[in-house]
Formats: sequence, C-alpha cells, structure tokens
Amino acid sequence: MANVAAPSTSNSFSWQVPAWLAPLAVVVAAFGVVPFVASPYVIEAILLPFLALSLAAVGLNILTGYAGQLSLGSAAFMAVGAFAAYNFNLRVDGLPLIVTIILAGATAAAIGIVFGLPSLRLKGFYLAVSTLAAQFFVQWALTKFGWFSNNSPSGVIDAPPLAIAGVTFDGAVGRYLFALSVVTVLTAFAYRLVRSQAGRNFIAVRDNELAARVLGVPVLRTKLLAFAISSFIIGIAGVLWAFAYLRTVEPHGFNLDRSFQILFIIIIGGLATIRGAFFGAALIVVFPLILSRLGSAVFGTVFDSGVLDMSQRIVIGALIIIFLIAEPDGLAALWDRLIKRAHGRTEP
Amino acid sequence: MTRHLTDVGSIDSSSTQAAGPDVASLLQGYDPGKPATEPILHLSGISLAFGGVTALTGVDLRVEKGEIRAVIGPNGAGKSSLINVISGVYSPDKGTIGFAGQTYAAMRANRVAHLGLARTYQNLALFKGLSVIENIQTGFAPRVRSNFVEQTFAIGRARAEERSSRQAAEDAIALLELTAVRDRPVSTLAYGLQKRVELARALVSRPVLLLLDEPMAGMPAGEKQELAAYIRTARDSLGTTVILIEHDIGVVMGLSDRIAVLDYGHKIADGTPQEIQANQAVIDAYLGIAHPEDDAVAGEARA
Amino acid sequence: MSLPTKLRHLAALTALALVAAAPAATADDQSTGKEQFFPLQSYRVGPYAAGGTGFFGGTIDYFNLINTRDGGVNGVKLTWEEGETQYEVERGVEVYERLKNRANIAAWNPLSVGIAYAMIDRISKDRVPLITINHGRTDSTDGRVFPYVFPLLLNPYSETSGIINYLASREGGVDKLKGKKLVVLYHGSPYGKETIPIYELLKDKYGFDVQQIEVPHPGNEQQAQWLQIRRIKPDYVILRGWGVMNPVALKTAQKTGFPADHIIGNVWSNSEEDVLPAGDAAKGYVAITTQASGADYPVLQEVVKTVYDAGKGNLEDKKRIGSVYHNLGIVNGILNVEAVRIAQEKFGKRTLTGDEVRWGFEHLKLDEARVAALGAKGLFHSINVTWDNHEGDGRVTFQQWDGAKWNVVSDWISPDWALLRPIIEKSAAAYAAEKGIKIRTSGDVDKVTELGSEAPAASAKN
Amino acid sequence: MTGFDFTFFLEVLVGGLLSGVMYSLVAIGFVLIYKTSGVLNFAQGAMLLFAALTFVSLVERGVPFALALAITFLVMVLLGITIERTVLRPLVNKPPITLFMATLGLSYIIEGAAQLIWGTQVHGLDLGIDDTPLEISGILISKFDLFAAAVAATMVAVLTVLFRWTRVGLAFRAVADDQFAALAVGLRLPRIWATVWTAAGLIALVAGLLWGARLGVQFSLSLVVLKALPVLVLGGFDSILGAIVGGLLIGASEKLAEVYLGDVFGGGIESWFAYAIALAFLLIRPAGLFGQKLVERA
Repeated sequence: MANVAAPSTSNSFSWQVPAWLAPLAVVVAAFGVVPFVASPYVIEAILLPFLALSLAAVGLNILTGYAGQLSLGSAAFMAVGAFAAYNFNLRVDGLPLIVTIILAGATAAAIGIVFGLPSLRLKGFYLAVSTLAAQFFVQWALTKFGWFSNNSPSGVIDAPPLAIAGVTFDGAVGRYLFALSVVTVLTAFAYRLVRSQAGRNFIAVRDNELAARVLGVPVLRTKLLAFAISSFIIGIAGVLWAFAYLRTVEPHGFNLDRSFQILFIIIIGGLATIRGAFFGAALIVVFPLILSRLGSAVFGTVFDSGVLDMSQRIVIGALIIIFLIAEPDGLAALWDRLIKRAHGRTEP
Repeated sequence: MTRHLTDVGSIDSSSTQAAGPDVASLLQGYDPGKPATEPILHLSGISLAFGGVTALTGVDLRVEKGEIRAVIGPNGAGKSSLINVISGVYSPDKGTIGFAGQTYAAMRANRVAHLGLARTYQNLALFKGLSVIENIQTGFAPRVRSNFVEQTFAIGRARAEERSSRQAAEDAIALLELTAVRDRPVSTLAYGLQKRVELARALVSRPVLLLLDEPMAGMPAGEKQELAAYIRTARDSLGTTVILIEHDIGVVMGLSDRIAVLDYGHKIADGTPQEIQANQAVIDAYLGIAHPEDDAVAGEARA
Repeated sequence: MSLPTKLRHLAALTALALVAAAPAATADDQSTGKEQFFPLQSYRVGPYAAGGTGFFGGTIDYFNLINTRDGGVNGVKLTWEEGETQYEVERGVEVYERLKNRANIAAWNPLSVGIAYAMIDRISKDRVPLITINHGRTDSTDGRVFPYVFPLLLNPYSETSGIINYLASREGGVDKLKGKKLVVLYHGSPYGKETIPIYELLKDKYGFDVQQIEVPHPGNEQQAQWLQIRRIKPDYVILRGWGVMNPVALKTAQKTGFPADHIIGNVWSNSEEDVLPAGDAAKGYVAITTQASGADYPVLQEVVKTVYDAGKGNLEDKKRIGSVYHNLGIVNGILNVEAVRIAQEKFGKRTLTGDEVRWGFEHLKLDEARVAALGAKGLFHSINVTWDNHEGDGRVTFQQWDGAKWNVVSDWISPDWALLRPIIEKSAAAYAAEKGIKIRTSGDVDKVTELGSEAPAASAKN
Repeated sequence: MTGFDFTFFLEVLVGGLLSGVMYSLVAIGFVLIYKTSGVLNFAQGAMLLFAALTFVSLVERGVPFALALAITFLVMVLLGITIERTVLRPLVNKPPITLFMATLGLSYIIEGAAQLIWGTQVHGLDLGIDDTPLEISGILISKFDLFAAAVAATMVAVLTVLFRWTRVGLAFRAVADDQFAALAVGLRLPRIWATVWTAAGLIALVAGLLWGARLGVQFSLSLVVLKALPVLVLGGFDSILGAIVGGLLIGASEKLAEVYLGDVFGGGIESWFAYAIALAFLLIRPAGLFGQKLVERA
C-alpha cells in the first residue's frame, strides 16, 4: 500500500507566530493607542463609519462569503437594527443599552429569517433578486408607518445617548470605544462560529449543496441560520451606524447603494474571510477620501468636486473588476502574499 | 496493512456507542462471504424516466450485509440513475426501496445520511473551501445535535461532539493514510487524493451502506488498484456494505463479491464475478462493446 | 496571462498606496487677515446634482460679487471651501468633521434635510449657525429650542399654508375653498409625508376635501396614481415631488388628461430641472417659490457684470443664470452676507465668531426697502428673523411655466403663521424635553461666545 | 367603495399592461446576455443611461436626429466590444456570481463616465410622439405607450428572427445551451459575446430613449432596472417570451394592486409589490412561467 508522500510545506520550516498574536495586537492598539492619537476628524469621519461598515461586512460575509447566499438587501437589515434599537430604547423604560442592542440584532435576525425563506426554494440570481424585496419592503414599511420613527414629522429621528451602567459614551472617543467594543465582541463571535461545525456546514452548503444534503447536513436549517446570524450582525452594525456614527436614524440612509457598498467591501476584502471585511471596509471608507484629497491637492480648483467624485466612482468600479480578475480572493489574500514575500526575504 | 487493522480494531471498540444502537445491531450480524437472510438493501421494480427518456426499467437489486456489490454497464445503462435513486437524489416513478428493515417509495436526500447511507460522486463533490480534515468532519453532520451557540463557544453537547467528530475524522484519515495532507485545502490535492478524501468523508459517519459512483474514473491503473485496496480495507475494518458502480471490469472483478449488470435501464445479469464473466448476455451487451475509457468530464447530471 | 499579471500588480500597488497614504489630517487654516469662512457641503454629483450646482453656484457667485465689488463685508473677505456630499448624510458629516476646525466659520449651508439633521447636535455644541433655507426641520423655526438652526424664509408647514392660500386667492376667496376637491401627490419618503397632518388641519379649517396619494421612490411610474386621480376628478393636484417624480407626474397627468395648470408644485418641484424633461406636458404648470426666477434683477445683473464677465462665474452653463436654484443660491448668499453685516454692526467690523453670526441671523430684518437697496426688489419679498422665529415670515409667490421659462402669476402671499405656530412650538417643546434642552428666553440672545473667549475648535473637541 | 367601476378597472388594467411593456423592454436586454453568457448584467441600467445621455447630448449639440442615433449606435457597439475585451474575457470560466459582481463594478464605471462626459444636467427628450391620450370607449390609452408597445413588439420580432433563422442566432443558441460544447465545436465565444453585448447595448439604446422620453434623461434613468428584475424572476432570466409575459403580468398586477389594495396597505406599495408577486408565484410554481429550471439554476 503506497503511502502519500509528505508534501513539503514551506511554513513547516519557518518559525511560527501564534495566529492569535496579530489580531490581539491590533485590538490592543485599537483600544489603547488610537483613542490618544487619533484626531476627532479621524474618529468621526473615518473610524466610526469604518467600524460600522466592517461589522456589516462581517455579517454579510457569513451569508454570502461562507454560506454562499448572495444578498443585495444588507442595508435593509441595518435599517431594521437601527430602528428596532431606537424603538426598544424609546418604548421600554430603563432597558440597558446592551439588551437593547441584542434585541435589535434579534429583530433583524427574525426579519432576516423571513426574507431568507425564499432561499429554501431559490438559488443564485433568483435568490439575489428576491433579497431586493427585503430592501424595498423594509424601506417602505419604515417610512410608511410613522410609529417606527415615533411619529416624528420628518421621519428622521435622533439617537439616544449611549450609556452602559451609568457610563456615558459621549464624544467622539467615547463613541469610538463603544463601537470598537461591539465590533470586537461580534467579530470574535463570527471568527469562532465559522470555525465550528456550523461554519463548516455553511461552507459545505456553499460549495456543494447536494453533497451536503446527502451527507446529512441540515441544508435548509443551515441556510436560515446563515440568514439569521448574518442579519443579527448586520442589524447591530446598523445600530452602530445610527447611534455611534451619524447620531440620527433615517430610512433613506439605508438604501440600495449601501447594500452594494457592503457587498463591494466583501468582494474587495475577500469573500469568506473575517479579516477581509476589515480590509475591504478600510479601502471603501478611506479610499474615496484620499482620492478626493489627492485630487484637490494635485488639480487644485481646475476641476470642481463633481468631476473628482465622478472619477472616483469610475475608479471604484474599476477596482472591483480588477480585484475580481486579478485577486478574486481580495485584499486578505493579497495581504497574505505580501507577508509571505516579506517573510521570504528576511529569511536566508 | 496489519498496522491499520489494529488501528481499526481500536476505533471499533471506542465508537460503538457513537454509532448508535441501530448501526451496532446491523454490524453484529455481519459475516463476510456468507449472505445473510435479510438483505440490507432491497430494490424491487424500480423504474425511472426523465421526460419520456427511460433511465431504469423494473430493476431489482438485493444487497446483503457486508458485501461489496458492483453494478456495471455501458455508458447510459442507468448506473448513475440507480445510485441517485438509492441516495434520494431522484425519486423513482415506480417500485420500492427496502432499507434496514423499512420500505420506502423514495429515499429523501436529506434523510439518507441519518439512515446510515453515504456516497461518493463520479465527479468529485468535495467542499473546496475546506481542508481535508474539515471535509471529513462534515461527514459527521448527521450525528450533530448541538446548536450553533454551543458550537461557537464550544460548550454543552458541542464539546463532546467536536471531540468525537475530530476523532472519527482522524481515524478515517489514518485508515486511508491521508495524515500528510490532513490540513491542506482539499482543492490543492491531486485527483486521486481527492477521491480518497471523499471516501474518508463518506466513511466517517460509519455508514451501514456506502455507495461509490465510479470511484476509479479517470485514474491511472496503479491508483485504481490502490483505491480498490482502500475500499476493501474500509469494508473489512468497518463492516460497511458497499455498492460500487464502475466501468473498469478488471478492477470490479477483483474487488466485488457479486455483480449486477445494467443495459439500457434493464438488469441483464446478476451473480458472482465468475458467473458474470461467463454470461453470454453480458458479453454481448457489454464486454463486446468498445467504449470510451474515461467519461469523467462529460459527467451525468449531478443536480 | 500577461493581463491578469499586470492587473495583479496594479491591485497590489493600489493596495500599497492605500495602506501607505495616511488619511490627510485637517490643516488648521490660521490666517491672520480679516475673513469670514463658509464651509459649503455641496453636491454636484448624483441624483440631485442639478439642484446642488445651481444653489451652491448662486451662493458662491454672490460671495464673489461682494468680494470683488465691495472688497468683502466692511473689509472682511468672504472665503469658502466646497466638500462634495452627493446629498448623502455620511458624506455631509465627513465634510463637517473635516471643515469644522477651520477658523472663522460664519455658518453652514448644507441644502439637505438629512445632513442638516445629522448636524443639529454638532453645530449646537460648536455654536455655529446652520442655515436650512426653504427646507429643514419645521420645528427648528422655534428659536427658543433651536438657537443655532435657521429654516430661513419658508418651512414645510408655511409652504403648505401658502399653497392653500394661493388656491383661495385663485378661487376668489377663502370661503370658495369649501367643497373643493384636492389631491396631494407626495413622494414616499419622510420628506413627502411631513405635511400630511397640515393638509388635514387646513382641510378642517377651510372645509375642502383632500386625498393624499403616495408615489413610491423614485417615482418613475405613476400610472396607477394618476388613474386614481382621474377617477377622483379633483379641482387641483398638489405635487409634493422630488427629482424624477416631478416630470413623470406632469407627463402622466397629460397622459391621463389632467390639465397642467391645475397642478401646483411645492418648493422641491419648482425648478427648471423638474419641468424641462416633461416637455410640453409642463406648459401651464404652477409652482410655489420664495424667490422669483429670471436674471433681470439688479443684483443678478451685477453678478453677470462683475463675476461672469470677469470669467469667475460658478455656473458652467450661463443659461442657468437666473434659474430657480441659482436665484435661491443668490438669495441664500444675500441672507448670509446680511446676517454677517448686521452682526458686525453690533460686534465690530471684524471677523466674527459663529455665535456672533448667529446673533446676526437672529436680527436679520430686511424690509422691502432694504431688499430693493440690495438690488433684489421682486427677487424676494422680505424677511424678519427674530430670536424666537427663525423662519422670518418669508412670503411666497407662484410661478407658471410657459414652456421656456417661469413667469410670476401671483402676488406675494403670506402663509397663516398664527395657525401653525402652536403646532411648531408643541413639537419643539417635545424635542426639548427629549433632549433635556433648556428653553431660551429673550435674555439669552445677547449672550454670545466672543472671539478668543472660546475658540470654535475648542468647543468642537467634545 | 360601493359598486365596481368596470370601465375604471379596464383602464387600470390596460395602463398596467402598457407599463409592463416598458418593463419588458428593459428585461429583454438582461435576458439576451443571460442566455448567452449566464450573467445577470446589472450594468444594463447604466448602459441604458449612457445610451440615452449620449443621444440626447448629441441632439442638444445640434447633431441631426438620425446622425445622433447612428453615432450612439456606434458608441454602444464600441462599448460592447470594450466590455468583452476588458471584463468578460479575463473572467472567462469564473462562476456566474463573480461575473455578476463584475457587472456591478461596470455599472459604476459606466454611470460615472456617462456623467463625466455629458454632465449631470437633466435633459428633456422629445421623440416627436405626441403623448395625448386616445379615448376608446371611455378608456384612455396613451399614444406614447402604444408606440412603445409597437417598438417592443418589433424588437421581439427582430430578435426572434435573428435567433431562429440566422447563423449568428444558431451560434447564440448553441452557446446558450452549453458553453463548453460550443467552445469544443469551435465557436468563437469572444466574438459571440461581443456581439451579444453589442445587441444588449442596442436594446439599452431603444429602452433608454423610450424611458428617457418619459422620465427625462438623468441619473434616475438607471433605476429602471429595478422595475425589470422582478419581471426576470417571474419570467425566467433566459426567456424572451418570459420577459414579455412577465412584464405584462407584473405591470398589470402592480397597477391593480396599487389602486385596489393600496388603501389596505396605505399606498405606495409599488416599490416592493412586484417582487412579492414574483416570489409568491415562484413559491407556488417553482418551475416558473415557462417551466424553465428556475429553481435548480445556480
């Protein structure tokens, strides 16, 4: 009986950094260093949207990246989360913020399951288009029924102050720390999840649904679970977007463009990687700012802001295509390669 | 070989409990070579057609516990349709399927695993995004009772389940000698290795009945013999009954206990390899006909 | 094979550039000269670009006029910087965060309800006025609760009342409204729904019949709505539209045989961009406005002469000079500049703090004589902002589209402010209670953050 | 609501059917590309905007109608070829979902480019068709809608002829049935794709002009794809007949629902109702309108 020749893996020779060290360092820096060095502008205009969108992308990645169910309705679940949190906070006296957030996520999860039901019958583009129903229905319902926005005449509502156990997360740094904590906890959860049996089931359903079913993977339950967990996380991302970042909640901000934006994040960052969501969000949030700043620095007032923004739209579209062609595994894979190469160079 | 047999012995004793009482009782009656009185699988009068094109007509098939049962036939004879009927991918138009003491009009794909059935595919159906061991662990799915919260936080039932699925996967890896590649992404493996991973994935849940859909298609001769040996190991050490669909007569003759021959959806012969070799109908319908050796690419419908 | 490789390198390079390029920090522009800075959250891209280019073009044109012709406001130069928002809230917030630390900010002018809402907390903390001319949050009219927010000239409630008053004058008196049938066709958004209760209120008061029909966003299909209208056979249809919904409404009205001159547009349905795509179907259509269109007014002539003829005009297409949005921008420029001027009279002819400019807005009284002196007679009527009335009793007029341009077809009409004020106060009081805001009294008005006592940058630090 | 006004019902129905034709017009562009390359081309809306904007800008610059049409035609051909070269060819053999995402990126590029080249101004577009209503036994019918329906019918006829009876059509169908097989028998896939994308560009031009005449040529024009998507779900992504029948069904039921059920839901339900119809239909009849293998299709 022939034995399989042991393949020589390159990393078996090199010294190994524990896998948890890098993320831990990032988290420590994010908590311990960033609040002291980042200007309010960086926090308010870059880090807060970055955190909220990263989290939304982590959520979508579970559904689309891991479980293979393409969704174009992410923004709707963000909206559900934001409005649910607003209403729980408003209507239940003395509800702790943590509970409010969890309930908001649970509400989004429930709605996610409802809109995930077509996935039991539909696949691919048919499913993707059907998730648009969520997008339009949720937006319609939130504007239609004034109750959701506490009958505010304009439909735009103000976020309540963020306070946990008497500690108020006011000001830019406070809201940043609040958002960062939520994102850290949920990312850790997602990281564990995708490595568990449930995570393996997601990938099995994605890669070969029939084989998964014959193997005894509960395919329908797995799909609905993916919808539920994904919506839960995206819903909480919506809470961060509304409560920590913009401080107002309005349905228009959760439109189809936002759904596409989140989808772009996971494509560019890398499907089915947790890190990818953060890489992608960083690019999508920071890149336009750099581009417009660079543009106005280079061209001055030759072009008005419109031209710059138009070019930016083109560049983002082109980036997506370039990534799909050249780096289908996204920034996360690119990063790995860079690290590997750097590694290779330092070693004799 | 001996080393593995001892390994397998230890697996058996440790996993009887996990396998569940029904499987255990089924295994107890196992006695290789001698057909038991009650067949483990009994197809009778199975007919199947796709929009007027007949795939199977009145096929009967008895499979005894512990045997390696081959189904052969030329291209388009209905072999894959038969395996898809047994594994619940297709529902037959007529006929019944008797399995483990129950009779069904049709199997349901999402239930077969729980009944103790596992299969491989003519065109590999591995989960490309998972590593070798993760692929194999997926085969443990029918035993999983814990929910995602337990699994995520490794608490409650999930803790024990993860341990036993890991153990079962490690056992299968050892049995099929995949240790060197256990953590590699499955998509990076050579074709023959992938076939073996698929076999391991099917075996990990200790199936009562294992369906192999052209496991050797597209393999060089040497690898075929190797895989045949692994299949025999699996049967010998785990007591799994095997139904094998294969093109390559030579491999089948050496590997299987009994052979059924399909042609144009009809069963034209059934018997021991020696009987089949001597059967004139088979020689006419099958052996005399030249056929393309490799049809792994132009595969039959998997979906 | 070579293409993907090349692309891969390109992707790698881009990613590297992104990682390397740290986000540009905001540079504090500590200029020593006398100047007053206007951050402009403009939008020249996206679905509402037409409105953005006209409005911000007009405001910038007027600032240029003041700088070139007068050398600034009493020698204080006006400066500005644009930040593109695409009408999106988060981009507006980004621009706000980027520009808020600049020195000498006079006021913010976002021309977007969403952005304005997101800024209310922030500018209140920073003590810089937020101008939402013709739009914005209705209850911010109540200066007792919203000291820094100014929905100048017209809020949505006044607009509604103005339209009904116009219909009354067209019918020959308020009593003639009784028994008339109106349909309000509104955009399916918070903006569209905001005036529903006001129409109900006015219905009860005047005894007309009103049905309010929603058009889902974006409004590119209105067959069903107009067939309903055809069945209702109303005397007037009030169009509370937005963007593409407006021309489609006019086109569909024509298709279903409803006369255009019985359709009355609101303030977001009153521009050239709203009627041009409808072609002939828009002929005869009437819409409310706070500022007349056309370039015949002296101030516009001066803009053309001083700014455009010197090649410094902001509009790319000179034909748009005097268009509805451009003139709204000009009026917005006038109001901002005059507020600065009024504040200078109190605090000295120097660079002012935002809070001092706020004081200026709260004393922004331009009567007809002053408006005429500014060269804007007929362009807009007058304004009288006080510390507790941040709208300033703006008058409205109605214009009719003749296929090529708008013509004014009514007098200056006053909305029924007395009727609306209690609703506004109630809503503002609720907001104050929710936010724990102390309601101001007239005594608080003159308490002003002065230059140096607390720099705006310091208050922005939270 | 007392008494059922049958004339009114008919009027709503006819109006809905005619609206449906406009949806079909957009949907056909999707179908063409899906049939041959298995891609849901989300950039169809952007192409529509680009075509209409190019045409109207040329006309406004004094180019005669026919010449402007010809130039736009050429531009769309170039666009089709460019897309094949730069996007499709490098992505050949990638999963459909990847291609779909690439078309999302493509739509950003085309939208940005269209507005960069031609500006963000709103344009009126007059095709010279009077949109006064015809009254036929008490029912108002729009002349413009009739014209649009005639154009759609002509287009479908032309496409049918093209598919059934020409060599190109044969190649199209071969590719649609099995890309690998087509490749194997030596059909030149790139050329066929370029042709198909060009054809889709032309459909975008026709649809863009008709929709542009209704809405004005502006950014929102690209949003009409959202009206076409439920039609595709209902009719199947790969059936031109499905796109037509689906469009009619969606148009009619959406309008009837808005008028008769609108009050129940509080109005404004059109934005999602079409999706609800399409989904409900698929759940009841998973095979779709014409028995395509909708559900198993990945």
